[in-house]
Amino acid sequence: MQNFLRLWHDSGIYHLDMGQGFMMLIGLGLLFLAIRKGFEPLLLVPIGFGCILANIPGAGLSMSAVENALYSGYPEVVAPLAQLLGEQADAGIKALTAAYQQSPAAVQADAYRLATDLGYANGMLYNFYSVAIGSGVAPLVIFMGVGAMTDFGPLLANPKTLFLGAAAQFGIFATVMGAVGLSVTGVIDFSIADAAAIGIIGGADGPTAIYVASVLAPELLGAIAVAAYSYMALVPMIQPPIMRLLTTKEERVIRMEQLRVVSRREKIVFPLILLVLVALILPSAAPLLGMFCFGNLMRECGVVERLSDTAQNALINITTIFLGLSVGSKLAADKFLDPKTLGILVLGIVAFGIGTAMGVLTAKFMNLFVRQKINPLIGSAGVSAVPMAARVSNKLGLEANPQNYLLMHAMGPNVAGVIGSAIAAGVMISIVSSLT
Amino acid sequence: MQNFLRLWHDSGIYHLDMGQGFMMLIGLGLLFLAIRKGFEPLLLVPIGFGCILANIPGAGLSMSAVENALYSGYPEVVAPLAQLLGEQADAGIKALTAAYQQSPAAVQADAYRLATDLGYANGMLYNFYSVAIGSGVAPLVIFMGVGAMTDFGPLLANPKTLFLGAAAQFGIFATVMGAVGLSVTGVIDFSIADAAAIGIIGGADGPTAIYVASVLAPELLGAIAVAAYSYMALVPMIQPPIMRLLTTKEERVIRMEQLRVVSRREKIVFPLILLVLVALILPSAAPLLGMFCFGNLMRECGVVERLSDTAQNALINITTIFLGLSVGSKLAADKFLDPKTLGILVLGIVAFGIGTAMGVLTAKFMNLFVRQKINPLIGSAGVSAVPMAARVSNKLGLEANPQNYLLMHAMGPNVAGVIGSAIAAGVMISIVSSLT
Amino acid sequence: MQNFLRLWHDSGIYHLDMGQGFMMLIGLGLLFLAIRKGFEPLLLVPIGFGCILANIPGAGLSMSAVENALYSGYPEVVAPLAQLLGEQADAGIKALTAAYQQSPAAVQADAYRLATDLGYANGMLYNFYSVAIGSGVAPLVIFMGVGAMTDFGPLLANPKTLFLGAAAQFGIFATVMGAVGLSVTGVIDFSIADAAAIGIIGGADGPTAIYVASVLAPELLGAIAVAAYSYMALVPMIQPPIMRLLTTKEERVIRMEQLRVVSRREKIVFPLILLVLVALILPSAAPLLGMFCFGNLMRECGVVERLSDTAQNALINITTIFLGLSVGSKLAADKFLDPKTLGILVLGIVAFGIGTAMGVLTAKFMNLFVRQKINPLIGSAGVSAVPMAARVSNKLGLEANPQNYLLMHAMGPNVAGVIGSAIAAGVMISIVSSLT
Amino acid sequence: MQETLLQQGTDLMIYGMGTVIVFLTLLVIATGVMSRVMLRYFPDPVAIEPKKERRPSAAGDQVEPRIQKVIEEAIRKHRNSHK
Amino acid sequence: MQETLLQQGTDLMIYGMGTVIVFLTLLVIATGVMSRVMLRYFPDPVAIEPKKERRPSAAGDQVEPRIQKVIEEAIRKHRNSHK
Amino acid sequence: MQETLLQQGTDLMIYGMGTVIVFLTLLVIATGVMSRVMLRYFPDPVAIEPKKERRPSAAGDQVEPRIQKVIEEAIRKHRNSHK
Ligand code: NA
Ligand code: NA
Ligand code: NA
Repeated sequence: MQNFLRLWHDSGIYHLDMGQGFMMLIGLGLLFLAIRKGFEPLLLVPIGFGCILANIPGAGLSMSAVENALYSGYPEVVAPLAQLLGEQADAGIKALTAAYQQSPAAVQADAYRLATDLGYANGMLYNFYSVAIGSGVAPLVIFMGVGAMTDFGPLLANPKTLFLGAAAQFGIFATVMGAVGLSVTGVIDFSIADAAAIGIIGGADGPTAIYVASVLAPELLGAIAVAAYSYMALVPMIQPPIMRLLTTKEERVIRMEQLRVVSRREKIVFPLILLVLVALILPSAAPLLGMFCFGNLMRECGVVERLSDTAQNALINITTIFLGLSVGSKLAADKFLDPKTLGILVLGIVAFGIGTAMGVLTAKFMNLFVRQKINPLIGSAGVSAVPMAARVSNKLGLEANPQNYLLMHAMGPNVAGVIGSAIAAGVMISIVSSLT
Repeated sequence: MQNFLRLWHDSGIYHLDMGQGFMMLIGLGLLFLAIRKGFEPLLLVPIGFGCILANIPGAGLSMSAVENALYSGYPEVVAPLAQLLGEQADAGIKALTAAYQQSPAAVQADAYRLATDLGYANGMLYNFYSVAIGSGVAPLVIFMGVGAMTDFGPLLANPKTLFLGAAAQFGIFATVMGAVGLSVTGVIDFSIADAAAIGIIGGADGPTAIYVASVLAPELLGAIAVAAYSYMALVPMIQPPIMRLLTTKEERVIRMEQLRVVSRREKIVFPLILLVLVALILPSAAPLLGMFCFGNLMRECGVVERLSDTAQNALINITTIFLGLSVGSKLAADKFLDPKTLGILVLGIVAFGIGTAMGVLTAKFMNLFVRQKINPLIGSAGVSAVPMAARVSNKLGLEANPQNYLLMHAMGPNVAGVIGSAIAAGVMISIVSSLT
Repeated sequence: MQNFLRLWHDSGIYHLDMGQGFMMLIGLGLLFLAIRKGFEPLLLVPIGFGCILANIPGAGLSMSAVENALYSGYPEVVAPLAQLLGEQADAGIKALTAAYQQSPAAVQADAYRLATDLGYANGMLYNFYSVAIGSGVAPLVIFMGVGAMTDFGPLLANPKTLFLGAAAQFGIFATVMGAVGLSVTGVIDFSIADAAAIGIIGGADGPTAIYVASVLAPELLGAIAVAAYSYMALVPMIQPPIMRLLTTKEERVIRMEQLRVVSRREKIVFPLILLVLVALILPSAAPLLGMFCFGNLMRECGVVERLSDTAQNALINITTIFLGLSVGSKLAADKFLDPKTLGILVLGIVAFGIGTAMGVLTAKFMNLFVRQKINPLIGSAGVSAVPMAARVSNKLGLEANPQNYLLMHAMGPNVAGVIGSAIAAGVMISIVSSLT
Repeated sequence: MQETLLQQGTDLMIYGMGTVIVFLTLLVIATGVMSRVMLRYFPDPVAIEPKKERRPSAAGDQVEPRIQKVIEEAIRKHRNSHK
Repeated sequence: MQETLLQQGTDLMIYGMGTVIVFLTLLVIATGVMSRVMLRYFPDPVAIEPKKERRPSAAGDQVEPRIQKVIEEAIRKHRNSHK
Repeated sequence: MQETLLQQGTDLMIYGMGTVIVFLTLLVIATGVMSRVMLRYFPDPVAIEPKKERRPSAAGDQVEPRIQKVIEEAIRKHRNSHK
């Protein structure tokens, strides 16, 4: 009978609370968007599944051994841990987990050892998160793979489009101000680190967003990653109205002349130029852009094809699986169901809108000075969201004139946007760590 | 001369004892079975090779840094370690390693640091084991890959066959009772955790067996894994006599009508249904079945083909290599050459036999109630051992009637058996941890 | 304004010193050699890139969290760390990092925790190094892959060529004496461990060199790996003059009869024979040669093709990427710009020369006894540098007589050289650890 | 915790096997319901797709079977010989 | 550290956006210089190579386009059906 | 431990090179014995297999060499162009 009770106490229904049930529906919703609507499925399928796993009541898959021990509620387990953490045994689970998270690393290590001695272990997703994101490695490896898949040809043929990639990053910083505004007006309480991490959604670049959030605001990582990938998938719906609003029919029909052929050697040297610039000017962007340039150099140099192939296939796929599940682990109910999440979702879409607008307006502004006019529709591609945003530019160009193929022209600002957000990420990490 | 002595003291022959020599022969035997006889070579080649490596005298490849330091025998090394462990320096190697293994995690960490300061390091296989199995990740990744390779079509076309997969798990629990019986009658001393870990051999599912053994009885893991994979390979010899004994010729010629076509959407929704059921009813099975369902969803959803491909190829292959070597590391002489191993081997084959019999008998029992008769030969496939057991059912069906193709029908109970053993694994981990 | 200063203080130019700039040029030079000249690009592209990353001023990518904290220079950070390490806070960065590296493991762990509490983290490349090389796993995995790519057919057809592979290892030990000589004469101060690690360059085998250096002299690892791979790429320039000098035209035209066909079973049994010999005679070579034999057995046994494929492709490629970046991390200016590096480069090329000469001379010596004469040109292939050295033998053979194809004959000593260096590596690790 | 090993084993068997049966029975029911709902309300678009892995090809979808066989054979050989 | 959150946000925006613009401007300049230098002094050998991934083939480089199309289609099917 | 560095180096050379030679000599002997035993008592079944990687194909093993060449070329191009 005791065993039957044990099984019942262990069963999910016994533990299920509203929040977890709701989050499991969110997870199913993400899977629906990914599978049925094609929303960035490579990330949202693992994220959605990880979300469900993280909210399985009583399984503790996304919790550390210490949290699992604290959640057990057995006095003989909680009491020694509370003592170690310098709290009362009856302080409550919230106070105890908070105390654990704020403890010095040495105390955390002791608490972990005590929890394992008591028979508790880290949850599976917690381990995935620690290895993939906590260490910072997964976003970097993804960035290396993205670098190995990126062709800088269109950018090299027309380097001016880098300015469009710069302009679109204004979405990031405007959103930082928005988050600060919400906090100052008392709507939602964001720290400057939170604000910076939320702003990076405007970079429209998944691995960059995850990297910055993991450094500056790990507890918001789930919501930020979901917002970033969801809005990237929604680019075909978010951007066109803004683009139409800000351009005239005459501007949309501007034909751009065919891009010159770029030599292989230019393509080989470009990632090295970029790397050296990063090294000299913004070392805090070196991990992200360093791995990106490394991937691109492997692609272009032509002598390490097998490494480049692996970086683009097996390695990035393996990393994506664990990265997605790890992000999903941050969608546990107690972290996600928070007014902050709503704020993040609202600010995120504002960021995309502002970035798009700034890209288009900057293209129009540049047309005041350059001889060969730029079609401002390619400005919106500066937000990144590779290659979706470039395709949107192309589609609107064809709408205006069925002969007006903008895809290759839009790839320039598109990849420039990736560089731009990585730079913004480096600046924000550098400044915010000096402020806190 | 001193160097020559050193080399001689370092040489394997100097250290070789009977046990290690015998285990190296066992390793060669496993390789022979795998390569020449085709016994589950993907696992038994790495396991057999790992077994040889683990028993190289003096190399300590499967030992931790602390064990390597203790085995060195140098008083200046053993004394401080013994003091740290609270033992006499002359307590003997057995007592010291036992003291180390029973020490609290904090003492173990101190001992590890002291051993590294003294110049000792973890053996290569010990590291592989810690990362692959100690953390629990390798069996889960394999299960994800197996999920990505599994087609639930036949099961969905005829869900009743799930009962056959349930029935065959009786082999697991009967074996638990067998192990308990051996212990109660004083033949071999097994704890309840040992008994549960041995029982899982009856699940006829390699990664499940390794997962359960790593949680409940790590010191028996080597023997359990070898028994599980060997008997899976022996299914074509173990099952047919039992199947023939329990069925009449009339039953064996029962023709089953062709399975209906299963829609893609059913296949997509099924892993989610399974996941939600696990979440609500048996969270302790969530790691295993969660990863299994995740792999299957990646396979069926059709939008993450590159992830599914990687899960089925590069990732599962890499994991298999290290999993196999890690299992082999548990075949060190001092752990394997024990009466328990003999008990495990005997109980394991009994488990297979009982599972097979229960599957067949349950099929016959179901035929008392259902209109469309089931060929009881497919009942034996409920033990898992995918796809070997299903092929055995097919072969015996063809023997009875050359037109009687049972393969697809047997795939239903076959994959049901995988789910069933994972459920059994979850129950056992849940109950046993409450008992100890 | 404060932020602007912060950005300026964070910028690379502010921190750049001569050494780092010089090392970045070295990194670019390695990339040039790899991409333009085809110098072992699979390793030298990642190494060169890692070298640049490691020398980005202010980024600390190749430093541990503690080193990064110490380099920050903030008194509130340095003081508590210095106290922990038992040094004065104003002892200077050199003294503090030295104290950290010589501290017992327990103190290092405390210092690491303190540094993370103060907001510092391990650099990306430091983490890569710890996981890939510090643990010893990457060279072993590469060796497994190399084993899976190696065909022992030519060696089995003519086992005598193993002697050539043995003879060429004299380059290793002669170089050890050279390093000892430099030290004894006071030119450069090398310890016996340094000398052994430098000698292994003469093995002309990248992963072996990295493995030995990581065990015996981690601070020299960067220079040793660069020397090993560079000289392997230079084999077509280093070897021919020596080979021409030591052979007569008559010797160079010796025709060797076609190799017999080797049976599959011989190929399957050979790695097991080699493994057993290693186990009995030199367990300290077991990690390297064990993994090598395991890879080769997977290749030849014919029943685990998918594992063999993965070992030869995805797994070795992933490992190579991180191994290369990790080696590059050891090319930080403060470690590489040292007279020792110059010594290593000089001794390394001497090692190659002596190994080549000994191989050729031993072939000539063997011709005094054997009936079927050996073309001494294949002796030089005994240094390893697979398959470059064998191709050099072939080329010189064709030069002497356009019908004289030596490639397959040279593959025997070529792969024998791999075994020979791994044996030498085992001996050196075994003896040196007894001496220190 | 005071139970005998035999008692523990019996408990493990009864509750374990019971859970397996209950769980799989629920799964049979849930699967049946799901299949009926899916087939009734959410059938696969355009009848049942031939196979998810078959991506739509640009044009000229048909290849003469004999040629395809030849080609497949050639591909297999090619792969084997180039591994 | 005593600044208000608003001040911090403003600083972050100004210095952040400024750095992005300065960096990318420098990159435009450096890229332009690089391209001109490369095209002038280090042009690709043998005109511009068609595509790095196309390795030189041994012989008989030309395959009739129709056959190639058939074959490519067959390969795609072969792959899909053998996954 | 009291030896001079020179002594240590010499020891390392003598014992190291000695071990290499002894080991490889034993390997020569063991390999020779093994080969003779294998060829005598355990020869490969069905003469020597052409190549382990060549799996037996279902039927129609022969493809006309010219066609195979065309196809291999096409496959290489296909792969390169689809990477
Ligand atoms: Na961007
Ligand atoms: Na089973
Ligand atoms: Na060598």
